[in-house]
Amino acid sequence: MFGNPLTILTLGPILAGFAFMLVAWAAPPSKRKEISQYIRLLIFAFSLLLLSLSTLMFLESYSGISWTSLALNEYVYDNCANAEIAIEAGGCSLVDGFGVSWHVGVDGLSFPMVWLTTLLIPISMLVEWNAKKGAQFHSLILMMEGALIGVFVSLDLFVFYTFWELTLIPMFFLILLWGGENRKYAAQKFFIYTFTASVLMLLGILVMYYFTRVPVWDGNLTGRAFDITLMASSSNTLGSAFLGGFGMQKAVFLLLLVGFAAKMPSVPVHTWLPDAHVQAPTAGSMLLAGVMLKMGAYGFLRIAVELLPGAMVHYQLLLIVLGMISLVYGAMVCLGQTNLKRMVAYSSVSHMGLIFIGIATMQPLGIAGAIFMMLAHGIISPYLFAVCGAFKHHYHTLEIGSMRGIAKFSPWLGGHMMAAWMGSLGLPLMAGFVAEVAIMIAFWMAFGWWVILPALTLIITAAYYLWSMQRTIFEGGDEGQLPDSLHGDEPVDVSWHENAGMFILAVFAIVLGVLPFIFFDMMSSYSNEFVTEVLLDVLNEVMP
Amino acid sequence: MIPAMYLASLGAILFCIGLLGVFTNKNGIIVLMCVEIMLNAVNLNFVAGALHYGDVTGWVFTAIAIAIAAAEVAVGLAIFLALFSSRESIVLDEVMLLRN
Amino acid sequence: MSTLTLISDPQTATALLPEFTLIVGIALLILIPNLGKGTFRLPIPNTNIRIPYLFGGERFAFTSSPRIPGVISVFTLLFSTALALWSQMEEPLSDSNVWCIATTGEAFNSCAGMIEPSLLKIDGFSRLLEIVFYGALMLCGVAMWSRMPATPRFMIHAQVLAGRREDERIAKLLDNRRQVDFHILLLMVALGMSVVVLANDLFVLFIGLELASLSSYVLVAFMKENDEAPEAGMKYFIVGSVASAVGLYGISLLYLWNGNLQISELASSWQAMDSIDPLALAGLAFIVVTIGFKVSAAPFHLAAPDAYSGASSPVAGVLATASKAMGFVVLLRVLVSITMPESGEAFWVPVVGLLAAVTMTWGNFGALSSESPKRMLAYSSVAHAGYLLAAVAALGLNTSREGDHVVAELIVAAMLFHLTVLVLFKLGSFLVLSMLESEGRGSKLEDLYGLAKREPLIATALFIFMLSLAGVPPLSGFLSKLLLVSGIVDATVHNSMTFDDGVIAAIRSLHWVFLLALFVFLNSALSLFYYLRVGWVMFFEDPPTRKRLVYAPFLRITLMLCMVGTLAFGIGPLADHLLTLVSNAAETFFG
Amino acid sequence: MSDTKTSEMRFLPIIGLCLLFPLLRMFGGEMATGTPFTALESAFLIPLIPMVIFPVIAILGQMNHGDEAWRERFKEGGMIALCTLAISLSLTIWLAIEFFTKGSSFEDPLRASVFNWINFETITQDAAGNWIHLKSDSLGVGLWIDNVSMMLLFVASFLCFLICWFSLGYMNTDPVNKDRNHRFYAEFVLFTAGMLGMVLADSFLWLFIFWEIMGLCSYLLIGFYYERPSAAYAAKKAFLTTRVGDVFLLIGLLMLYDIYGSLEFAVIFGDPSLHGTVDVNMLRWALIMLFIGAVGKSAQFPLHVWLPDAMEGPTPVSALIHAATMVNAGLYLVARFVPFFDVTGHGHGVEGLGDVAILIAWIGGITAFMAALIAFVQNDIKKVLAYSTMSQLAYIFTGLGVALWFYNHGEHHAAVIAFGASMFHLFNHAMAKGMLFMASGSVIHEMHHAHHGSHDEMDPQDMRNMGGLAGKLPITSTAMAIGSASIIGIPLIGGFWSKEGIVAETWNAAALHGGTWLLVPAFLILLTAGMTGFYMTRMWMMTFAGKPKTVYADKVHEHTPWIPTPLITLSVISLLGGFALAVLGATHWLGEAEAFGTAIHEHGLVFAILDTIVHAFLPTDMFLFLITWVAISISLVVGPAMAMRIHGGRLKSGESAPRLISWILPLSSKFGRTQVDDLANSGLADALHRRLYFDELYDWAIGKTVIPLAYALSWFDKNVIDGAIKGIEWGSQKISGDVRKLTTGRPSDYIMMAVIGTFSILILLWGVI
Repeated sequence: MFGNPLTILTLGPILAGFAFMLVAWAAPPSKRKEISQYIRLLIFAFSLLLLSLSTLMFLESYSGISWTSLALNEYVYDNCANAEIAIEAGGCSLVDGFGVSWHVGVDGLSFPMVWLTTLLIPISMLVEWNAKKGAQFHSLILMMEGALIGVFVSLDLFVFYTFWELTLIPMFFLILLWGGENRKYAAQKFFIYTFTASVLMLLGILVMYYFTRVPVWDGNLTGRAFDITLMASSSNTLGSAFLGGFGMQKAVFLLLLVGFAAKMPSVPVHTWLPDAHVQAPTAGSMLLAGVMLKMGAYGFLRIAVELLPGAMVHYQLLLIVLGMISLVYGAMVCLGQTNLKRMVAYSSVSHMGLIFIGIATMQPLGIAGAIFMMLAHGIISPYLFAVCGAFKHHYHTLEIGSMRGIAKFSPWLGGHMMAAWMGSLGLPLMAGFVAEVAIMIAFWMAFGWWVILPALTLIITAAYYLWSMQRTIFEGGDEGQLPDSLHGDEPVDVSWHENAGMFILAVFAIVLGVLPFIFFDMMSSYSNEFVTEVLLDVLNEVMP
Repeated sequence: MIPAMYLASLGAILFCIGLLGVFTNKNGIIVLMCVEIMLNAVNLNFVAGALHYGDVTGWVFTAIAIAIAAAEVAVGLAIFLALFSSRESIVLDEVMLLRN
Repeated sequence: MSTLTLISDPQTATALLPEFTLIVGIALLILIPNLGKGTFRLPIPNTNIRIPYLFGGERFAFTSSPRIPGVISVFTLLFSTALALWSQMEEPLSDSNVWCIATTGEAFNSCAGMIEPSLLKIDGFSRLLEIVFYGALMLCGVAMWSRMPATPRFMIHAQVLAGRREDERIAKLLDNRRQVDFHILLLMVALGMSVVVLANDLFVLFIGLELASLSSYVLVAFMKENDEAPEAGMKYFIVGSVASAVGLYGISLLYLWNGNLQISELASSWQAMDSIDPLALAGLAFIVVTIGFKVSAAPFHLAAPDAYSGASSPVAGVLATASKAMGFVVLLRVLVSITMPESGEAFWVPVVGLLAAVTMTWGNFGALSSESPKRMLAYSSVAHAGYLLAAVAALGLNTSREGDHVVAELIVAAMLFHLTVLVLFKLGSFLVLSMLESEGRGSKLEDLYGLAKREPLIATALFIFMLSLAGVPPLSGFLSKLLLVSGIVDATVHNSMTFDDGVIAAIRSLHWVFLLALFVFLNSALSLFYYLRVGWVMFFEDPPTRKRLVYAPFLRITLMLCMVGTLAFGIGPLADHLLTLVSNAAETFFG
Repeated sequence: MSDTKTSEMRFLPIIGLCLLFPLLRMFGGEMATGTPFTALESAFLIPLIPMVIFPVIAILGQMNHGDEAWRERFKEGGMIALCTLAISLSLTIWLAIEFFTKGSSFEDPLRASVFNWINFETITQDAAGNWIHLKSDSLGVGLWIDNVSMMLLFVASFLCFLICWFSLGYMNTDPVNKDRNHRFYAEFVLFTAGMLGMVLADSFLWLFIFWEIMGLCSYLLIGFYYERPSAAYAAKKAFLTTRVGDVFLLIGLLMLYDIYGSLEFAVIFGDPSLHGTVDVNMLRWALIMLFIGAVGKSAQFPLHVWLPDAMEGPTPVSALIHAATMVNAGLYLVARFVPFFDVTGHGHGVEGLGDVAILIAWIGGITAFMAALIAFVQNDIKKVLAYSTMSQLAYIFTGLGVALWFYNHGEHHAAVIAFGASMFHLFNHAMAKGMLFMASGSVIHEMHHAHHGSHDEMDPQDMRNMGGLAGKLPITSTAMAIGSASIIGIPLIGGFWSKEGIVAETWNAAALHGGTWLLVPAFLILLTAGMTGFYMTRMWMMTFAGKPKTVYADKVHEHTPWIPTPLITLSVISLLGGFALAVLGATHWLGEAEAFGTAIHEHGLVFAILDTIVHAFLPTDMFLFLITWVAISISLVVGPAMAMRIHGGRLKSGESAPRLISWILPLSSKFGRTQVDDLANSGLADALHRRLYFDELYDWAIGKTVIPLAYALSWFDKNVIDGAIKGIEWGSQKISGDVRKLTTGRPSDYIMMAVIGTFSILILLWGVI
């Protein structure tokens, strides 16, 4: 149970984070600074270790594992394969009494997210290498890593939900202790908002739980289980009427949708995001945008779509409308923002809309595109926020209008801004474009001329990004114009660690744009497996 | 022999009187006495039951109930004393530090 | 029955060991602090031969230490808990672990074969609840170690600093005396509660109830130095005594109806009734009112917020946990053991269901904008009573499900689980408040401001307690609610149920008690807001002072244990153990 | 000065070595696999190497910021860029050799597959409405080299190389650019990668991808002087305007994918019967969408507004991107339409697409006329060239439209001629316009030099500040004259050969083959031929003829190294290339893949030359004969003469123009003089100066719709959506407060409530029973 690499990836960082935190906390004040330096290095090394572990897992796809031939509900590094028997045998049960098991595994949907998380953690540490109280800061990030990976690997809804909520806590503290001026409000809003939404999701999960009976399983007080694979085995055959029939499936789907949509976030439950982002520290924003938003999309796919395909088909229109509104509305609101980070935050709303759209096309291509969007946005949006963070750090302001010609003073920053902005507006050969193309192709096949809306949004996206660049790093004449918040200090360029972190992100954004098949193929195989094994039947039964 | 029914009815009447008294009176001591009236109604019922069924336990219950009532009065008075020493009043509606 | 038999019969003595321990504890509490250099002068004229009898006079410094009473009571409770737990370690389900104490004082292994009426019944169910009571009271005792009396002590300390050693001695003695009073009352509550849960006769049960209640009235009013405690005690007493009177009246009515208050006899008479006798019905209703007061169910809960906020925090915690558990035991005894029909729905389901819905909603809305953490916890306690009442309502449906799980047992197990873990996090949060109280704060939300900056660990603990109260996975508060809702769902939804025509239609076709499950859920969601608010005033706001809280090592350790327990009983092997324990207890409840 | 001259010489061997890269590659193949790599196997390196070099230059430049060696030895990255482009050029030439030796053609292009970009699956609904798995598919990366792409590949890599060469002189000697040229060169090579990649792409998707890369570079390079608000604005405008087109192009791609199930040329251009019947209506819309993309990229009406502003970029950028290469991307895309239209038996086209062809021709005609009209009044030398570019590209669009129309009407021969002429014009125009821009750059550079150090304001690009430079800038003025002649279509020179073809075929289609709808573009481009003569001559005259109009113009002299070489090279190509290629049969080669020099091969050189000339000047059809001569006469005589009348004049005494063009100046003074002040102050001129109000219209439209909407929505977001959530919070707090009021604090109330509760319970229980 604990020899599984995924278990290590999940629990390792949480425990290590705790340990480091305690050490940093217990350090004698006189040596605190010194010890904190070492701890920071250790944490960084630890996160690199995890990254290499996940990368090795990926590299095994060239020797051992074939991601592209995984069947639906088949996972690699599964510690509890054939759950019904395994759990009964006690191999992986966590609490028998109500059917909770420690069941982890990854497939083409979750592995990219796991890898992304392990990648982003060291990078976000790097970018905020010199954070105040660095040891605590970095240990919080490390804990966050464990929780995030836990969300992506756990195949037990109880554990999933636990990790889901657990991610809030480090983030909450990151915002609270390292955030901007208005951090209290933002952290509260962030917490309340996502928590409330996840409560509805929890209701959905519980309903599913109540319908997942495990008769053979002794010692289970409630006679039910949270295991996803057990649910899937009853849900994938349409005739068995998972959740007691279509009506309940629809209801549960809606509940889950609310929970996940708020996390993604989708209009109209998105308003926590800008506030949280604006106030969060850079690393916090990076992780928030890079991974936490993906949790919503991931959960939506893994639970709502995979287990309730019928309801998904039923609510296709709703998904499209939600996605479309998020996309267009988010982009339009971006155009009206004056704060750099706020604008970037809304652009996340806009991009996440594409994920709903991609899923709603119900084409394997579209779903794969949506998954790739998660990955691509997971690399590009941290890049965006790293740039914003550099502005905040070195120029102490994020107001778009307050500075001009910054590229003159900070050429590296200007270059990174350019690269990040271009990546986000869907420049070809960067990761975002792949997802956009895949989703759009599928979208046309499914909905035809409605594609005009997302397409025109691309123009708006370009408009707000270019506009913001023009007003910050460009213009300003030969002298440039420094923001007042600099108080006449000498402007400086990004520091080496920020630069390094952003470079890595840029490289990955480009590598995944040029060679997307690295991850796209496994996503494609997952989505194809799902569509051909499940969705086709559903479509043929439900749609007419 | 008085029929048990009469006793029980008297008990019921006493109980109602006590209950009415409890929430119409504002003075703590009077309220306490009303509670005592209610407890006496209970005693009457037990007695009636004991009579009716010829069961000795009923008498035992009565005796213990009286003891309970006594204990209750003792506790109640102690509390009222403490209250009076801090507020100089035992009029219930004047003691309203804690509300909402 | 003679007292002598009670003690001399080895079986009885063994069976009632925890209770006897309590009595011994009370005796020690009276004796030990009074040990002193008391001497007895021999009545021989002109001589001054004094024979020391170690009682009275100038007290020994050690025995008059203000810590001693607390230590005695806590260890007594600890010992009792251990004994109770130990009695359940082996073969919890076999008859050899069930004892019935007859009126003669003899103990029998099987209650069924007894000829004489039995007074007390000892089984897994009662033992588990005893553990809950003792545990809660023990926590209360630990919290009281270092802070009694609350406010004056600080004044005396100031004088001590001024060099008045004499006053210090007086203060210590005063402290000691008050400690003794307090802890005796505490053990009395324990004894009363034990009797309630052991009772096999409605009147015995009521005596236990009165013993516990009367002691707790005094405990609420105990901190008479501040203005609020006597008021709280008064309100609690007035409403409580009226409630007891009403309940006792109800019992007397049952006596009138049946001529016997043995629970088993009442049950068989009830079953034999063709139509329900109004006398019995009225009696039952009156008892329910008393219980409503005890568990603070709406609309009988109104005194509870006042009492909780006026009482010192540990006492309030006891009221919210042990007292409530006791109330539910009575409820189960009365409603399930006596009036549950062989098959079909019990007649009281609508009443309890309605009570549940009103209670949880009222409680949560009351707590939502509450500015005092104690009042907030009081209202939350009301809400929790509502959740448990919902489970009772589901129990009343008397559903039997195919397969090896018995719905009723699940529900009772869920309730027991809830009551058990509630001690950890509900009382735990009161303990945190009690730390604040010892510096004169704790009655306003502002007092919690910035607690995280002063005491990060304590604040974290309180935060976890809050989350657990709200029912956030994987904390035990979630598990307990999950089990409760599972019970309700199992009782109302059947395996063959289909939801093809839409959820609303399906729910309408279900028994309305199912809606209570939704109510539980929605209310939990609502409750999240006020629990979280406590969390963030601790983490966000600036503290009024940077000072550390009172140094109370044992209390701190206890708090940490509560925190760990809150987590560990939610997920992991410990949760499994507890689940086994409660499910066994539930099984023995149904005998 | 001499230092830099020698530095030019010193670098030559390195560049020469780079040109030998193919040998290295062959050798590498030998080492690796035993057989030398072919050019095709190496073709992917053509865009790849510049793409890889892009970050190298950017990062090295940033790291060596201000370093002396970097500045002098590496020319701030310029040398790296030049070597890179030399490698690309050498690979291109190698590829061309292989192309010709293999005798590849449209039907049989050189093809290579590199890797699968993404693999995916799709589902569809079958005829019965059941959803079924459609197919596993992939979007691959590959190479597709046919005649048109070969030509464009050569044009691109050749011009990139030359213009990079030019830049070494132009950019590195300008103090304004000090320590920022690495950015220029990095973006320059990236652009090259984009352009070469686009030409080589074997699918519409990759065409689009590189297309966007070029757009990015265009944006970056227009904004090279980012600190100037006008440059930043122009860059943004260029990107956004082309983005509008790109989005439609993307939609077109989606539609194509839906129709053909693939985006690869090989599949789409194959037999449409493989894909079932193609829905003509759908295809029509798809092509229109693609065409909108082309319109955006090639700055055609109505998405033309960005090109003039794009002149904010450094001149080499204007030369390369906004004249010679990137703007041709749109043409290249439209040229790729041929297989859709070709119903002549040679292809698998679809009938009924004539209206799309007409649309293309119309857009071309309108843009040609409009741009020429606006060019009349431009005083900025680069803006004139920009409008000229627009106008010439429009010619090609018209020609392509006509060619497509012919293809769709089964007129294979005419179609081939029109198509070949259009593509040929693309070639001629690229060479000439690239050179013209470089020449104008030279002028600006020298003007700037002359002005450098003085304190008054002087726009070195404004032709009203110039005049009489012919003697001072001999190479530049000659080159400019040749380039202008090529653009105007002076007989026998460069562009003449292609432009005549376009005009003639347009009229051919309009008048002789019943293409009534094509009459308007035909008239417009005929008219534009004369207008071209006017504005190009006007530009030349204003710059080089007459007396210097400012003191600075008087101080100008030609001295910068690196600049003359490309000018001379391209002058030669412009002057002779057109004719030579025409004789070789470029039109047919481009249109029909007929091998080069077929006519020479069959009939001998003299016959071929005569035949070419006769075809051009003496078409057999009388009507076309008439049109040809009208065109020749107005472009050769009417336009230039009018321009000379207004702006011509002799040089300052003592100066003489270079021999090749010295005859022009006396000639220009022969036409007399017309004062045009009245006209210049008229409303029409004002309208033209304001570019016919298009920019204002767009600004107004966006400012009145999108921007207010954006602000309204962000207000909505803040107050309504977020406010609703806050409202819920407030409401629940209110309820909570009311509920708490029930706890009055009076015990009697509590008891009262309890009693009420008791009675409720009693009544309820009673009711239940």
